[in-house]
Amino acid sequence: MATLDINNVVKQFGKVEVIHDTSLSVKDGELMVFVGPSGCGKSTMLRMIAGLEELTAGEIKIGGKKVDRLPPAKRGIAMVFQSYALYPHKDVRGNLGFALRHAGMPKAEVTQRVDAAADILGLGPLMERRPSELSGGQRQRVAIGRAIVREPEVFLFDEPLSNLDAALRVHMRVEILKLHQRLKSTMIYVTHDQVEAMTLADRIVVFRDGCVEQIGTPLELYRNPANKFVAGFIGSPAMNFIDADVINGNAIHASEAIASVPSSSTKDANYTKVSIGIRPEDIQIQANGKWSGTVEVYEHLGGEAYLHVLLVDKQTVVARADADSHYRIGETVRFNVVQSKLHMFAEDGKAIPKT
Amino acid sequence: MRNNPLSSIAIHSVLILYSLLALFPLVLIAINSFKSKKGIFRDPMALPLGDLYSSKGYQSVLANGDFPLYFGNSLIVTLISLVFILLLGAMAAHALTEFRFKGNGLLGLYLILGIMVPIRLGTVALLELFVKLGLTNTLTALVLVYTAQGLPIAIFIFTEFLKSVSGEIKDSARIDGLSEYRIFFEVVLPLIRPVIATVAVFSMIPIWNDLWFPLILSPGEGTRTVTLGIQQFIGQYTVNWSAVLAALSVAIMPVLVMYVIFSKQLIRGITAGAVKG
Amino acid sequence: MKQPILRTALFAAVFSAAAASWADTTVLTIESWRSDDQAIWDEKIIPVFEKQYPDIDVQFKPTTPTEYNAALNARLAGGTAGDIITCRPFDNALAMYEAGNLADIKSLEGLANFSDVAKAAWSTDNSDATFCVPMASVIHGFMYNKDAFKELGLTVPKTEADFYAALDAIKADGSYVPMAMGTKDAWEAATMGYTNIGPAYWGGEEGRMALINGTAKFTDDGFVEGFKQMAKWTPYLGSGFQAQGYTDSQNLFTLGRAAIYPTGSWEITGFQENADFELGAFAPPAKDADSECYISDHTDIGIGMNANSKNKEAALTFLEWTSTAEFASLLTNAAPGFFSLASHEFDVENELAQEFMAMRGECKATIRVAHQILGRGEPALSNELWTLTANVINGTMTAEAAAQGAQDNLDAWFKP
Amino acid sequence: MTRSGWRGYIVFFLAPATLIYTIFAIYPIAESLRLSLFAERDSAALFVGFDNYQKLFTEPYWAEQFWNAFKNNVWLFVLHMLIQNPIALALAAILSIPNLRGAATYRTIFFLPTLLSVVVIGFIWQLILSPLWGITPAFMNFIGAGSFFAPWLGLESSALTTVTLISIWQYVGIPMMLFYAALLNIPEETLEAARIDGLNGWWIFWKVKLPLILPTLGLVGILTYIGNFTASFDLIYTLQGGLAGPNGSTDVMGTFMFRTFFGFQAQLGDVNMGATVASSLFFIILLGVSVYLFGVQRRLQRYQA
Repeated sequence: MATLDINNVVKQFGKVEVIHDTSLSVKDGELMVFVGPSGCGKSTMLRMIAGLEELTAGEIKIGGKKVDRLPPAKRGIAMVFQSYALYPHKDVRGNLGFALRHAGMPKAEVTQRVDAAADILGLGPLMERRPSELSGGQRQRVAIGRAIVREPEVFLFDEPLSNLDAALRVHMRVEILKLHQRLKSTMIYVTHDQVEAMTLADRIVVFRDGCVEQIGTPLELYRNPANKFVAGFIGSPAMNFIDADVINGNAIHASEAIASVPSSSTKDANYTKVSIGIRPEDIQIQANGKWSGTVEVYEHLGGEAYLHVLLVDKQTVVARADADSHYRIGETVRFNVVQSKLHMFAEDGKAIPKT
Repeated sequence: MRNNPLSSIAIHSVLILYSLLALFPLVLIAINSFKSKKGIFRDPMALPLGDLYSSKGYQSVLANGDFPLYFGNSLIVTLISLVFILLLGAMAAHALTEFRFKGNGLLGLYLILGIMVPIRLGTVALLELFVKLGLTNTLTALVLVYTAQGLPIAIFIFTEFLKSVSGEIKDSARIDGLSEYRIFFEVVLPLIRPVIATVAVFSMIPIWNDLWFPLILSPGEGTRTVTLGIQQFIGQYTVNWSAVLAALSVAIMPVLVMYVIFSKQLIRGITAGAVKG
Repeated sequence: MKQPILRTALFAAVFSAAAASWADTTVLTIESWRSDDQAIWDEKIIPVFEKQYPDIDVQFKPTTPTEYNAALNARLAGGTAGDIITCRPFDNALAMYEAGNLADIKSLEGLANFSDVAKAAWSTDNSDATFCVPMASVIHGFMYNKDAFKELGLTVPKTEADFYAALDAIKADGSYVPMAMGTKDAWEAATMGYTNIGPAYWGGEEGRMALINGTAKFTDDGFVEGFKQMAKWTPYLGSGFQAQGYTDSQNLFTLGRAAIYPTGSWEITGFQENADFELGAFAPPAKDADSECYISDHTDIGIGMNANSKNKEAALTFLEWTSTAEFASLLTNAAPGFFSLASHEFDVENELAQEFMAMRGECKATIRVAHQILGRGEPALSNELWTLTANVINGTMTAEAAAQGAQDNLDAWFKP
Repeated sequence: MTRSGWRGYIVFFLAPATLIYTIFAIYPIAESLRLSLFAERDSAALFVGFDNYQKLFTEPYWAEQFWNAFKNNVWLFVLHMLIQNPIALALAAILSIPNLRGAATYRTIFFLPTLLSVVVIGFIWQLILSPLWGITPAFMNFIGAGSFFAPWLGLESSALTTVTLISIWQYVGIPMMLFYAALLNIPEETLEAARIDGLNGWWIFWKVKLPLILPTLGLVGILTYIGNFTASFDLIYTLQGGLAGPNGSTDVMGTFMFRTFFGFQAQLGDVNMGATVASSLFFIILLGVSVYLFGVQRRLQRYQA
């Protein structure tokens, strides 16, 4: 149980810099999720925390202790891998106890810890099996168990669920959440799936191209994305963006003013174009709506429905619709937007603060 | 493939047909090893029955009381060289695929250069070297040469396969606190067991059957290998074919046993060891 | 590592004659390609020598002939070759001498027991140095199945006409392959064919010397005629002779399926062991009744000393012994067909060997045509003759083209 | 894994192999190849630069032998690729059928010829193919093709192909094993998926298994290429002798090199020209291996993932 501090970390592979001067800290007992598209540097960051990659510059502290020159085993971490990385020639019990036995822990204690972990994860009946005789979910549980028995200060998860099918993934997600609540240990979880990030995280770090784009709780990121990238990445279906021209302090789209650009911002920057971000759930289909478009696709998920609406200038927006009403393809619909929930982004992608 | 009886018959016909092709010459060798030279050429196809039967070949092999020694020498040289080739080759291939360091690519290329020229061409320099080291007429000399000769191809094949071994399992072992040494011996080696068996089969045959280096480096009485021992039956104008066939029929047994052992390892390794990703 | 110990031992042997212990035994190793002769050396020759020289232990360590040259040269270069080296004749041994691997042994007293012709095979061109004691020659000729000849009522041919008449008769009868020879291994074609019967057409030594002096060419009639004769042999060979190797020919003959076998005296021991019928020998036929017959009495084996031997004294003692009448008689009788080159008088017991020996009296002797001086080109002319002769017999080359090929080889480098 | 500073374990893993290999393989070979830049003049080695190479490729005597051997090697390679490897693949494919009865026995039988010494293989095939001792002629008469029999090993037109077929018979076990190992490694799920997609046995092999073992095909290809230049020596030397008859028609780089380097019968060895041939061979093989490493292999690896 410990805090984790990353201070001014840089990573280069040869001449290519893959992590640019990055700092962040994880609180004790917090479940922090690193999220971002593939190649964004999130896994490299995790591997540097684990000690599998060396830092080019900067430092990493766990529990206030500088660890970045220590070998992985001495850092007080445990890691769960995407491919589970089980030892194929050892059975489940052997896999679970391997690190402890290697560290020279007395046999009795190893057995006790292994049994405890097996209990938590329901691995009891599988203890004598080899990895090749287990299903994907079972293997994943063994991999997690292997981390648990070490009672680490920080758990590291590297896309642990991406090899599982959808149903199992949801199930395991819940199990990990429960595990976190039970163990109350510091965890870092890497994923490219924003749903996993939203559901699991105490706080999320969004990575892009080796930079941290934003750090915050899931709701903070959802409500106040710092930029267009985060806004588009967090939330499902993704936020709609509509390009608008700024005329006299108003954002104009299709010769209709959508919103007014806050005057506090116009003072220092003279915007001519902005991007208006609207989440699907903030679009209201109304017969007397201000805007109109034709229905292109109609997705019904049972509890909710989504309309893909083609606007006059050929931009498409996705809107949440009432699950009980019915729409035909090609039908014209009208809608309004919830003004207070609009996001506005400058041409460089940065969010324009709402006054 | 579904097991319908018709395709099963077809499959076994193909296999049996090819078995005949593979075995026919071997059976000829075996039956003719029980004939005199005249018997061999009078009717090579006939079974060694009646007056065709002659154990003269085996007798002349047995009469030379040194053959057990020759077999022992061949076995020692082959097995020790194999251990070196497999262990050192796997170690080097592991380092080349696992660690990033300066000159990695060049060293990898350097280590497989030896595939491209037969080491036999370096005979004179080798012999001079062993004279200086005082190692002529020792089995050590043979082991060293065969190890050097077998390493490039072993490293080549090991590298090919190690590239496909998941890196995560090694990282996992690192987090478990294993030293790099133990990661290799306890995690990587068991993982590549089937490949080790393949390379073993690949490497042992040229060593077992080599004539040249025993002839040059260790022709002494005490260090002769089987192939060299057999040469005494091959003369300028007269070849004692019965003895040659007899000796070679026996000489195939040890390698056959080794092959069976290795190929079992190979199959077991493949079917039990693989963890699907 | 061993050297100092050995040297000390030698010192002890030289300076204290009284010290008769195991330490003063000198071990001499003989390099040879004659693995066929292992038993002869171990059982018949070496014991006689060791009885006279108990402090010298001789070991005969042959290498298979196909590997001999390569292996020996490697061992010489590496310094691990034996003390005594069996020499191939002419250019091959000469090259070893020039490379400093064979010692000059001209001072050996026993060399007086050999004729100049015999010594020529192992001497420099100007005879300044001699590096091997001549050991044995082999005589080329034909062996035949006496029973078959009796059965078909044939007599031993003396002339070319007789020879082909006999072959025709055997072929017409059909129960025997007229002649057991194949071209797969190529060397029999040249050695037992071309250089066997050829001397009759190019006049033996005269023709050979003329080539060396530059007064004759391979394209001259005599040498072309040799190739033409080869082409004439083709119909008398067994079917599939192109894939018939040397071992095949031997067995074809000893199993009694062929009547005539062009060969040399070296086959005597092996054939007498294996053949169930009576064997006879005849010399290569003369051109016609008025012409002389010629044989290749080829100086084939010599024995010399490794110039870097650590046991020179003992080695010289041994070489001296090989020039004695005792050795000559031992060798010739133990390995009938390998005739000692020494001028000693000794008895040959083997009847077939006697038949070959008798040819020396009846015919003029020469050696294989390309072995001395002429064989130094690239490729060596005698190797080239293998291929050329095999091609002529196979019908893939005319006699004239083959002769031209041989002459081209000479023209490329040879200055008479 | 990158930890800067002294990483002793890298040395531990690499040093033994590198040392033994350098001292007992590279050093002696380099010593020999160095000779290709020298010539012997009056019993002394004289540095001649690339004269020997010029000689090898311009003087008819050398160039003819070189290109003849090279051409024969190409034919050898083509036949091995077209016959040996497909047979090996077919046998491996059949043997990898799940629950095949006697698979282990078949596998051992198919591998047996590979274990034999070339001395006995040379002897037995000459015996079998000989026109004199009746085995092949009798067999061909039996199947009614007696008139097609010819002394194959002795004819210029067929000797090389015959030798190659014997070599294929001997060595087919090695690619078979490599293919077999690769085929067993294909996950069962993948094959099940293909079966569900409606593919039958033949198409599963063609469309699923084959693409998945492409890297092994590449490996076998390059090993065949190398073996074709180096391993072919022994069999040809035993079967056809040092001159690789008839009339040089079975001469390959290996026999040419050995004959030149060590000499053969009356022909004296010429270490300088021998080294020149060897170095040329070295570059030919290096070229092939480079093409494989930097071209073929990368493409195959990408396919694999």
